[in-house]
Amino acid sequence: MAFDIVLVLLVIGVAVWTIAARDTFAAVIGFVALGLLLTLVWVRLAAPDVALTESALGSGLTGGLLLGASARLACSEATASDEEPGAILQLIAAVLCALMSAGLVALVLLLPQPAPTLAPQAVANIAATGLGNPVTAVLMAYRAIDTLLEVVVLLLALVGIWSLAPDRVWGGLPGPRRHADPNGLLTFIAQLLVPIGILVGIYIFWVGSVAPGGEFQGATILAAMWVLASMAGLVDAPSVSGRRLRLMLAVGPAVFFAIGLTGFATAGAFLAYPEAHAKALILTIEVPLTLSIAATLALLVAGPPERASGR
Amino acid sequence: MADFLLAAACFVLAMVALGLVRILRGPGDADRIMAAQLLGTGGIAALLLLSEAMDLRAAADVALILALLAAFVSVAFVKGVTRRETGEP
Amino acid sequence: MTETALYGLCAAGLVGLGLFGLIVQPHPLRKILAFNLIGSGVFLLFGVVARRGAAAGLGGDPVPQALVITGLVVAFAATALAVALLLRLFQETGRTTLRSDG
Amino acid sequence: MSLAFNLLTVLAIVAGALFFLAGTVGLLRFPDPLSRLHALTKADNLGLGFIVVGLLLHGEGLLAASKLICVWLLTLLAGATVTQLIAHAARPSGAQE
Amino acid sequence: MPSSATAGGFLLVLAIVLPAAGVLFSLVLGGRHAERIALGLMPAGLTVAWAIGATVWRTHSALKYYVGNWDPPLGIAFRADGLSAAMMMASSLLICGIGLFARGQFSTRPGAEQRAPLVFWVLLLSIWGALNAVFVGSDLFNLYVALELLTFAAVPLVSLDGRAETLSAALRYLLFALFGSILYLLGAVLLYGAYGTLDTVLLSGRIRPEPIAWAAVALMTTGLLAKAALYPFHLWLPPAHAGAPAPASAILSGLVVKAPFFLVVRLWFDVMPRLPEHAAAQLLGALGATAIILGSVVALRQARLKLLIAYSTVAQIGYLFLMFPLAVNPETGQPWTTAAWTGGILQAVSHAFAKAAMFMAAGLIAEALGHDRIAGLAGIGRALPITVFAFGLGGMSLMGLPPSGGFVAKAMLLTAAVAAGQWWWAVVVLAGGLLAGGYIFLVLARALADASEPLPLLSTITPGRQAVVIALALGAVLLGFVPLRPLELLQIGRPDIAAIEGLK
Repeated sequence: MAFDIVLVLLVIGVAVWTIAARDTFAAVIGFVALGLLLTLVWVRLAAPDVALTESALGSGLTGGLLLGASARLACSEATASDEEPGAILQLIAAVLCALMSAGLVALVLLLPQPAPTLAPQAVANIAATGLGNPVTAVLMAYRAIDTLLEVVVLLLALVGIWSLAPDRVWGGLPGPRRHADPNGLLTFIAQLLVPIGILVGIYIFWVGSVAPGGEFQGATILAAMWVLASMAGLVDAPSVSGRRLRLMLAVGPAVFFAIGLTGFATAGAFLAYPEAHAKALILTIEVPLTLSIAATLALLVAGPPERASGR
Repeated sequence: MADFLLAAACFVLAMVALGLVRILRGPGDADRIMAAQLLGTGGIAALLLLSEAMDLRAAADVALILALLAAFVSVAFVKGVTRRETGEP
Repeated sequence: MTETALYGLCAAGLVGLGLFGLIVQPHPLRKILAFNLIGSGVFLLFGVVARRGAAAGLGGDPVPQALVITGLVVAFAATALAVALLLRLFQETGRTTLRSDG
Repeated sequence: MSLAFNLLTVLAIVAGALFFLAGTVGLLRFPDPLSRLHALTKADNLGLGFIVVGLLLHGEGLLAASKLICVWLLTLLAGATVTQLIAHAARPSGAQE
Repeated sequence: MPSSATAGGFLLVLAIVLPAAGVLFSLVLGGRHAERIALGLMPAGLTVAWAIGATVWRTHSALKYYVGNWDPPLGIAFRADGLSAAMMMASSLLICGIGLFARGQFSTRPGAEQRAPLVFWVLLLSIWGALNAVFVGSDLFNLYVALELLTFAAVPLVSLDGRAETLSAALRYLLFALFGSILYLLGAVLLYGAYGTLDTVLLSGRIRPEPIAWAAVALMTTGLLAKAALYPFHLWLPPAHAGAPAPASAILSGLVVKAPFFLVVRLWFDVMPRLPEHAAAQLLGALGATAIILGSVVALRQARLKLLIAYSTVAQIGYLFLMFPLAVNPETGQPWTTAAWTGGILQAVSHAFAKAAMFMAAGLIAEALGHDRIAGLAGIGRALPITVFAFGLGGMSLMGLPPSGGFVAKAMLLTAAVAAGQWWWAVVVLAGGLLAGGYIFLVLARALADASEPLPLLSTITPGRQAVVIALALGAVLLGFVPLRPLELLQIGRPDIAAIEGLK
């Protein structure tokens, strides 16, 4: 309990810092620290799957994205601070938000006891999916349509980001060009970390069917490693209209849809798996899905095309 | 034993929290990231201790990812700082 | 006070703080950060709900846990899109203000 | 036997915690960024190291043990190299003080 | 186990899968194929939507489908009642119309892949799929994902031409939409915490009038209002809808803002029919009334045609929410509740047709003139008579003049207001009609005036595109001739309030 109290105080303290810091860059650092603390919270809440996602995505990849953005926006700080609302307005907002928080606390205390839960049902049906991790069973079987639509959401966000490119660089490469310094420290770190990271990513994905882990967490790590390699200049971003890249982005959801549709014939419903082959089918979906998600996440961080392709 | 491990995790976290004051005081971005890195290491230590105390094996995997991603974020940070200072767009 | 109630409190605090930031901070990047803070609070609350539903040998209800994972991924996509829009706006105008001129 | 191991575990973890204490104090008290960086590396390397050693003595299973060592090596490696990068980056901002 | 779904339930899956598959294929094949794929899928999507409507009408019950054969609460159900079917049929017609119209602007030319056409066709299909997912969704979290899908498809449409002001409008739209989604999600989380399910049908059976349910519904409603741009969350809408290219504006104003409204209706009438909150319903009505007056007055003062139409959307969204104080009623069996409810939905559909036609007409006018300043419209009535006529027909529906869908909708709201003794809403409906008449007249008077000198037209407008515009405008008018019997479709599959009352 003492641990939890310290943790909660820390979370709130860092959150206050994130909101109140004068400097945007400092606020972003606060946000990254918050992600790390929330990872601990998720472990305390017995949700290791979420802890994995939070550490990789919530803190890691989002942190990298926001750090890069705030560095690029550094000189815009002064113009925005003129628009800060007056003290009275701030006070009213503070009171309103405090009331909102207080109301939520009251509602949390009002939650029924014993709490309603789907855990027994999730466990009772897990044999039919052939999986050992109930969270993966929810994501890939019970609520597979959510996951499927979510991957489409990711793709759409990517299309949205690409759509911001100026017309003349369409088909070009995202982000500024970076050159590797062969003797540089960054190159060294990247060369060392990337292979390890790829191994860890594959391991986290693979273990997901029986233990905490899975395609999203694994894909996030793979994406982070790609971003790291591109920051170090080891790899360059692909052209956004390359056929191979597009295939890589679409293959995961496409296989997911295809196997879902065969469910009509083999198991009587969309996204149903015949019990004997459930696990094999789910793995068949997950491998390309991980690849597609990793590519999408990495390109989401890379941003819209900014320069014409060299070819 | 579990109580001891939990207490140790608590202590490490509290130490790290004190280190966070550095984030508040700054003055440079480098100090802030140092504090954040201390927080990272402390968080990983706390996670490992928790994993043992709560008997939650997967928490070690979480620590593994944190260690990996902490390095990633630090690189992003250093890139950001150099860009801020040189004024490169 | 139980553990879950404590974390529920934490979640409520995050939502309130994020909401405050969203209203008060003029810089869009700070608004994006604030939105992420609200998101973290909401997900944490879902985690509390999951933890309260521990049963059948599981430490928590897996359904909300899985939904939080989905939610985190969607929130990341939203952040990436918002950041890209903001950077593009900055490139185009050199400003990051959202105030319209009419 | 297991009592001895337990004792060693406790000792190692306490030692690790103390290094974290030292690192934090250093980060707070040292005047310039580079010596603060020095304090930080101590906590990084040794604090986590002792805790890992303590848990190795306590834990069981080869996979778990190798994971622990992996975590430690990763932080060591990432920490050390990133510290170098920060030291480069810290110089200009340190000069401004 | 397949017995858990109703016959024809697979149509609901197809309504989502077809557009989504189109998106994937367009991305992979890229270039010129995106347009062909989108246009090729249109007849199929239209058929699916109307087949769903026909099945609901024939079987007189809601279509149901359990995805993966997992029943709620563990699994996710799709469900289409008469209301969903009506919305799907209407949106399929509109999407097809907009798609045909957009060929003039976003047709892909041979050669290297171009940005705007690819993005437009991919997003058009995505919006279609997302709307269908919203209309058939029956799980609160699945609906959240569908709403995000809609947001991510809609926002880039706003900034498609890349001008700075559209970028800022898109960013503002995105921030409002994200704020809305997160509040919606917060409400859903509370409901799951209290009742252990996210399925709307199961929830309607479990939900009780207690603080946590009220708070959850209030949060979700607020979030959805932010997405629907109801006053006081309307600020993002005019720059976003006016800045987008014409076909995109038509989708955004006609369809996208209707999805959150649809969910508010679902929430208030289907999920929580047992939590009638008079005061809350009156508040929604009051916000709607403010939107009507404010939006119309500001529209009157606009100098640019597209901004005028966008502000008129703010006002017309207000009408949608007048149905709440009139149709949410604790005493069952009041005759006016059905009239108000039907009027509200009919307003949503007829506004969709009318507004899409008006935005596209404005787009054609801007294309021909090179600007859309109202002061410079003189002579356009002679140059593009069909387009201006279509604009006028759409305006007629907005004003609520007979014969038009808008007239029937507003008349139903008016009758319900009078019958319920809540005359103040009737006053607002009439005032809103007069103000709408004002701003439509303003535009038409300019457009029909004779130009002092011959109008220089920048480009010729093909008759085909004008035909699409007039067809949609006629759609809005024809809705006024629909005899009341097909409106019964809207009632199919609604929870029988009397039966639920009996459970109490």
